[in-house]
Amino acid sequence: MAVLGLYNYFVFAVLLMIGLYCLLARTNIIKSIIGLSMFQSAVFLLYISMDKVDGGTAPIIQEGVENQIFANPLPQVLILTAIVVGISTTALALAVAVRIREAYGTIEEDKIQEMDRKQ
Amino acid sequence: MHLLLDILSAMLLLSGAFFVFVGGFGVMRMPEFYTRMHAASLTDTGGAALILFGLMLQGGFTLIPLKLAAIFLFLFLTSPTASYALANAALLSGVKPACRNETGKAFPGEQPAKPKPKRKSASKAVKARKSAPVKPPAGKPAKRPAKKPTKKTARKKS
Amino acid sequence: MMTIVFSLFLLTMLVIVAVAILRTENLFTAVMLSGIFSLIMAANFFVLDAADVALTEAVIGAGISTVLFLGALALTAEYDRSPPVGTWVPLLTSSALGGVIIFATFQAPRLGDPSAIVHQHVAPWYLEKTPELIDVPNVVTAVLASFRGYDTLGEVFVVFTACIGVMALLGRVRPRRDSIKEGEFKKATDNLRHHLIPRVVGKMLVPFIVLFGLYVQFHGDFGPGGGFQAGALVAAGVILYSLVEGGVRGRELVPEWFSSVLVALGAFTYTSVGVASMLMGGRFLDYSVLAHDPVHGQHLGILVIEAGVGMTVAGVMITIFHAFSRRGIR
Amino acid sequence: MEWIYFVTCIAILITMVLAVVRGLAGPTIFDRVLAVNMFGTKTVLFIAVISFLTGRPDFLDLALAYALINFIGVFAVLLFFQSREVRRAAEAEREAGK
Repeated sequence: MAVLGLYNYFVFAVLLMIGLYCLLARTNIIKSIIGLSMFQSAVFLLYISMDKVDGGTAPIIQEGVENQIFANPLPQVLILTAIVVGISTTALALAVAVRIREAYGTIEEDKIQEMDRKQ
Repeated sequence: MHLLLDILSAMLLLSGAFFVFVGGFGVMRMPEFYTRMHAASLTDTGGAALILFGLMLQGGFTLIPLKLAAIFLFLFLTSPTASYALANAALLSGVKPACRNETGKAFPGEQPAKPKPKRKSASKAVKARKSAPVKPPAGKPAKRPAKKPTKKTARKKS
Repeated sequence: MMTIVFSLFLLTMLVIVAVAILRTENLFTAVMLSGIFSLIMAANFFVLDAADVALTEAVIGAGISTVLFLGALALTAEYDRSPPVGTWVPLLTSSALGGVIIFATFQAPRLGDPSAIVHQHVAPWYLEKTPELIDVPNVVTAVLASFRGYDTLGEVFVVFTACIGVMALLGRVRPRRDSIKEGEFKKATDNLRHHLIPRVVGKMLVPFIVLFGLYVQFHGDFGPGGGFQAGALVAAGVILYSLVEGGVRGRELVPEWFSSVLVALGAFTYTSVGVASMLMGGRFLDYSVLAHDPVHGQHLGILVIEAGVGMTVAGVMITIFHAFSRRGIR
Repeated sequence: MEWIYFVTCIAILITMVLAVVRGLAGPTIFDRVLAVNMFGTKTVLFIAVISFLTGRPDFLDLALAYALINFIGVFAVLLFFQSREVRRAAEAEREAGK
């Protein structure tokens, strides 16, 4: 049971490392961007796991809600904005990838380096 | 009265859950793409409708049944449209619906889609890589095509 | 208990899907699987009591992320041709790091522990003081817009900067140099107008999506929602219209000058609220001075800055989408 | 009533697992798109049932957002495949011109 309570953190670590591996091992730029966004999602998962309180509910205070234990609003605020920032930065990265494809004709890092060396 | 509503909505919810589950099972076990889509799109509307009606009975006289009705309406509109778009995309890129031939043995359509031969395809490697990531069950005898995924689930869930 | 059962299901699926994304060579498959990934993530956020975050992830992940990735794939390549060499060093590095992190998590408080340090610091204060100082039911909105207004201002400007970056990279379109006819190219790549059912249903749903976006914008004080989600929803409506009717008509509906003005106007609105509160004798982004009653001032301030956030996010998403869709292949 | 919600949730979760299996197994890419689409519908239902299970049915807004947004991705897929031939031809031309 105690280990199950830590399961979110284990999944966080595994996802983080899958994202990192994707960034390091794959030379395809789009794949690296997908890995980067997985890395981001892992961090989101960590923060949101922290906000949970036993028996709590989402921090929206209403008349009819009986139990007055609320989840922690702070990580939610941070991640809410981070998701929107994440998609914007991902779009920026994709734009860079598109320009690289137009300039080099490929989005494989090793081929791009090869071309650069030839010049 | 309250008990009656509860029983009714429990029946609706459980039958909805059953339908949804059957749809998922169909998507996993059906032999080729179009039949899978049939299973998915039917239960997407049917099972979803049952579950949402079951929840509506629990909502009382508030905004909640209205919201559920809106969800139902939008699902009812979007889910078949998505199915249409998907089937169209599949047909456009040359996935053929499978038909049993006279001997009743083969499902030709369950082969993974190959690019049309007459297309002046630029990328030769594409053909070879078409289904590279996960080995499709296409290489197996056509009798029990969905066998392999089943085994895989059993392994992953354990 | 329930949370743990649901989390077990969802998180295990998450890891399996992540591994599959890593292994696949087909980038289209990877994008589709990352769609599933973000859906699982949103369901998981909802299970963990983060309704606002789940709504954001839902709108961004389902509506915008897939479209952007597919747009980028159409302009680059569909297959990952990474050579399988040199995978040992990254594998060792990442598994060693992962081991260290997992080892460190044994010190962490278990999920939902009420005595964890995060729940002791400022969070109880926010929960206690929000009804008194700001008086909006949604504490997340209160913290986002008022208590941590500086932070949100920073995030808005990050989004703004990313938008400028995309415009700088993809903004200028040179004429096509290959010989495929422009009209033929446009017809195939630009719209779904000859598909009757998507066209009818899609166009019918656009007003509902925008209406729902406005509801989320102005209901954000009372339920899950706010400027970020609303902006993304409105942008999703415009993106849907542009997909169905073609980028040209989409740009007629929301011209590019308009969406870029929207981006700047939103950031300007946010900042000018801060300046206004300074001029009226308070500190930067201290809304209490905006009206006679401090609580009313807070309401007013939150309303205006949420509108600013919504404008910026909607403008940024629409601008980015237009930038990708206008870029032909060359 | 609680346990009925719970059973429904579990059934939906198992269906999600089946959809994920289809998404991973393929074999064609359209099976994966189908899995995504189906998974989206199941997420709508899951969120709707769970908001009743936790006693906060006012969170149905999320499910509504999903129901409205979920199919945009499939339209993008249709457009992607519709333009594929033209893109391939353009790519071939580019390769030839190089």
